[in-house]
Amino acid sequence: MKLYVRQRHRVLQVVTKLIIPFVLLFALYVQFHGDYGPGGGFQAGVLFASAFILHGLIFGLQRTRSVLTPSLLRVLMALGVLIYLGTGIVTMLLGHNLLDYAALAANPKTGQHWGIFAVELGVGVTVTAVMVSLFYSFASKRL
Amino acid sequence: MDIAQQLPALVIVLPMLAAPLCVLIRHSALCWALSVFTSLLTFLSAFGLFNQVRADGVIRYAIGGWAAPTGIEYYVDMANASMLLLVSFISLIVLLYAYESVKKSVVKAKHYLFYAAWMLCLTGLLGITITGDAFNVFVFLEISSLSMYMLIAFGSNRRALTASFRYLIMGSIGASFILIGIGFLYAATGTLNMADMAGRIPDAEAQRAVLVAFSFLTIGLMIKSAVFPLHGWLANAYQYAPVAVTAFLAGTATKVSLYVLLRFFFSIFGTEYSFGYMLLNVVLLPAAIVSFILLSLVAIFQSDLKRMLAYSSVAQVGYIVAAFCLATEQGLTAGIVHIFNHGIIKTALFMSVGCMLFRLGHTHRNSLDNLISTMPFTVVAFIISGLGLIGVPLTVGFVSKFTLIGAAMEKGWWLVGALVLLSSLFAVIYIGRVIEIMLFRKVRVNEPAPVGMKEAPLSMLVPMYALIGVSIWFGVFGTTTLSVAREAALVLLGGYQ
Amino acid sequence: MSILGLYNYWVVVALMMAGLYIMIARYNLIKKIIGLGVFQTSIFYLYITMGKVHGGTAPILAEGYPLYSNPLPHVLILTAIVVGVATTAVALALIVRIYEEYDTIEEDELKSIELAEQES
Amino acid sequence: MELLITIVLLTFLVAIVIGIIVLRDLLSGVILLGLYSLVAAGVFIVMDAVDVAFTEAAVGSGISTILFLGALSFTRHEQKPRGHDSIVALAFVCITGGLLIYGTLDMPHYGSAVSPAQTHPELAVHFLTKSAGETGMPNVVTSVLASYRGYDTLGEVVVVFTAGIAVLSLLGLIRRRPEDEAPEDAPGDLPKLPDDKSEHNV
Repeated sequence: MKLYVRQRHRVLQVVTKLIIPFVLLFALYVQFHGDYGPGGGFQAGVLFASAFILHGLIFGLQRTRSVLTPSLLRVLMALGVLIYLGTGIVTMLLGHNLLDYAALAANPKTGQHWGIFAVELGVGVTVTAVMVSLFYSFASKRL
Repeated sequence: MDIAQQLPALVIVLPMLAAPLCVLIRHSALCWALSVFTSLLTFLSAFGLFNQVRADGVIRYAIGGWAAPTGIEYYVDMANASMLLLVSFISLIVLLYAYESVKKSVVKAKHYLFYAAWMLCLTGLLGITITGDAFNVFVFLEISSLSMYMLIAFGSNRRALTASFRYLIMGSIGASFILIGIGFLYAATGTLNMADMAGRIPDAEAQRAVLVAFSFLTIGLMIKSAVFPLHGWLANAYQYAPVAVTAFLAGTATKVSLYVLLRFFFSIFGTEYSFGYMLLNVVLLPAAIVSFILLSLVAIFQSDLKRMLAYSSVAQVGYIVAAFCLATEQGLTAGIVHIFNHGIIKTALFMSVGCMLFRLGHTHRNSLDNLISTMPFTVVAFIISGLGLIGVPLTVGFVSKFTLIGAAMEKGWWLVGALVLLSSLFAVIYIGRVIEIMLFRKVRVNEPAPVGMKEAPLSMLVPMYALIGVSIWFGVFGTTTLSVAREAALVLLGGYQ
Repeated sequence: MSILGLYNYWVVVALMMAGLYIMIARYNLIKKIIGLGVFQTSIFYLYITMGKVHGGTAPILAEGYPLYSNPLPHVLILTAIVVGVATTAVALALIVRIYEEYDTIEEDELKSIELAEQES
Repeated sequence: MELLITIVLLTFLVAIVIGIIVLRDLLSGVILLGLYSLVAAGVFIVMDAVDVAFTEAAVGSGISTILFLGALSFTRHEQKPRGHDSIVALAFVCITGGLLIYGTLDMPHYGSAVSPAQTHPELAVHFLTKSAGETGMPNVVTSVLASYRGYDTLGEVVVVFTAGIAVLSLLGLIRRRPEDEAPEDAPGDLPKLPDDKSEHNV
């Protein structure tokens, strides 16, 4: 089964090019607006990934891979976990318990804000990287 | 940062940090070194934590600064402090041993993934053990399970893949059952914190939801700890996984599930509910007895050493569960001490089998003729730990079986005691036959002697003998482990403060 | 009301068991994973049902809404969904490798191949 | 109205599951599973779980369908006509289901505001009444997810990471031909493909 089409389907390609920026924008919105509305790092990560997956489906994996290279993905995968865990370690180094964001600022509420921002970022990065790499693995293995 | 205060968090954070770092480093030897170093630090943290708990009693660590039950907490008492010690110690020893055997059996480009998965598995197992939150058990159970599927699939035979897949199916059913059980408990008590739950269950006990939660958690955890009718995944998984992985899992994975089982039966639901009202021993005791009788018998007929030891593991789980079913202080002590002792000897046995695999390339019982002449140290290691498995006096196996039979007698369950003895006899047969072949059977005349056969490398022998040294120490001075196990048993029977 | 108050749970249980049945009784490995998907999604549904409060709204605090549904099951299930898709991904990767090695993804055929292997 | 929507959606779910059991074509099974997740997401919205519905729609019917399709693209599409009536499986499932239904009989009714889960002062009530003051977030789900139970979410990220490296080790990130399966190079590096013709082999 062909998971993507090249050259043909000009309409799809043009529409995709139009859609992708909006998907990315929406993903950013979901990432950083999760405090107020539904959403957060995980949902944003899936949306980010879906933009890349759409790109891969329409323009071919080769082109997507030149933007988001496998080695970059591997680094991002680990980086997200490190951001999340790092936030926890920083709070420990500041003398508080693991993941106690109150340590991050003088005002506990501000600290919470920073902490949640950081860990959501970590979630977003790992989820994006893992979802795209899952797509690479499943779409590009040949028999 | 006050290290002493942060020890509970460090036990989890260290291995969790090592996994992504391995993925970033990607250098085979460096990843191994990092994993060993991390395991060492984790072990030291666990040791420090153990001493703290022994001195000052229960430690509660509120993660995120939110006091339980609002937030998630680490709840460390004697029971899980000693489990943490066991798991991190076995991981350290087996990792030291693993370097050569992994180098031989895993493609070099994937070494970093192997060690990352190992660290994740360690994180998961330690996380299950240390947490005081029921839902958190599920999350870390999945971390350990997913990394275990991955580690098993590293096996060189293609059957490692199907073994891993079947384990995945069983493991997912088990995890889903546990999730359902936790959901019903949440509906009945409104809380997820184990200590809080234990306090609220007496009021909710009459509810059917609690009964259903109990049944589902029991079945789910029985799958995970491979108790008799639900042990099907274990034999293939142990046989086809890389031998270092088998040694690690045999000493830790089922043991951690058994610990969770203990925690739920005795501390959360309470002995009275589990054994008085639910009559748990009516279901579990027959399963346990069939486990250690039938699977010891099955082990006799296995010609592959790894598979034989895998079945023997299910049989040993049977002893442990039978000990739990006694539901007395003495019985629980016997069960816990056997968790430790069996963890150590089974790991040592798999390590010695790994040495044979390393040099011979296979582990068929019938072609180990006169192995003592070529690999004396490996064979001696196998014999010492084999005797421990049988339960010869002065070995750890004797300590735990003696305690178990004593506990059964104390309760008046003579038959159980007798059956334990009978199954030990089966163990004499299956271990004895291997020893006989390795020591006495002459190499057949028409077969050329294997060329270049020699003893396993030192890097494998030294960790193995270190572990055997520990097992001998605890065999001779059995009172040390027994007193720790008794303290753990009392803590579990006493429930939460 | 007594029947209506619980019918939700019963449908959930039926769906759950259908998923479990597909998982156990079907030999095709991909079908088993589809069954796992149904099973897990139904468990999510069970949790969410527990959190619902009549007349409540989504737990996003705002002026003028005094009653909210319980947010805790939502949080737990967000975690469980992620765990579920992670398991699915690993299972499918294993299936692909099994197909490459054995050229089949039917459980009974795999068993007979392995049995034949063992006897030889 | 709410009740009506729920009943209609539930009927849909049941119909979809029957479809999955009956149909042998795996592609239809996968599509139906995606549909199942989507309808379930609809039910979640009715039950006020907007974050969950969002995730279920994106993951259950989005990502996991793509993964299934990817896996199907190099295995068979049809399930062999066997393994249909296993009495043991049916009995096991019936007993399990019966036990579950027994357990629900005295559960708090759907939508009840006085069940233990709703009234626990340090969990549900604490989150709804104090989280705004303690974390400053209007979305309670986010504040519980990232702060009160942030450790669970850390575990969740690690699960995703584990799945990522597990698939990486099983399949690799790039397509490679058997001849360039050299053990030395890492499984994730870009292959030097002579041209992009080989890409059509997927």
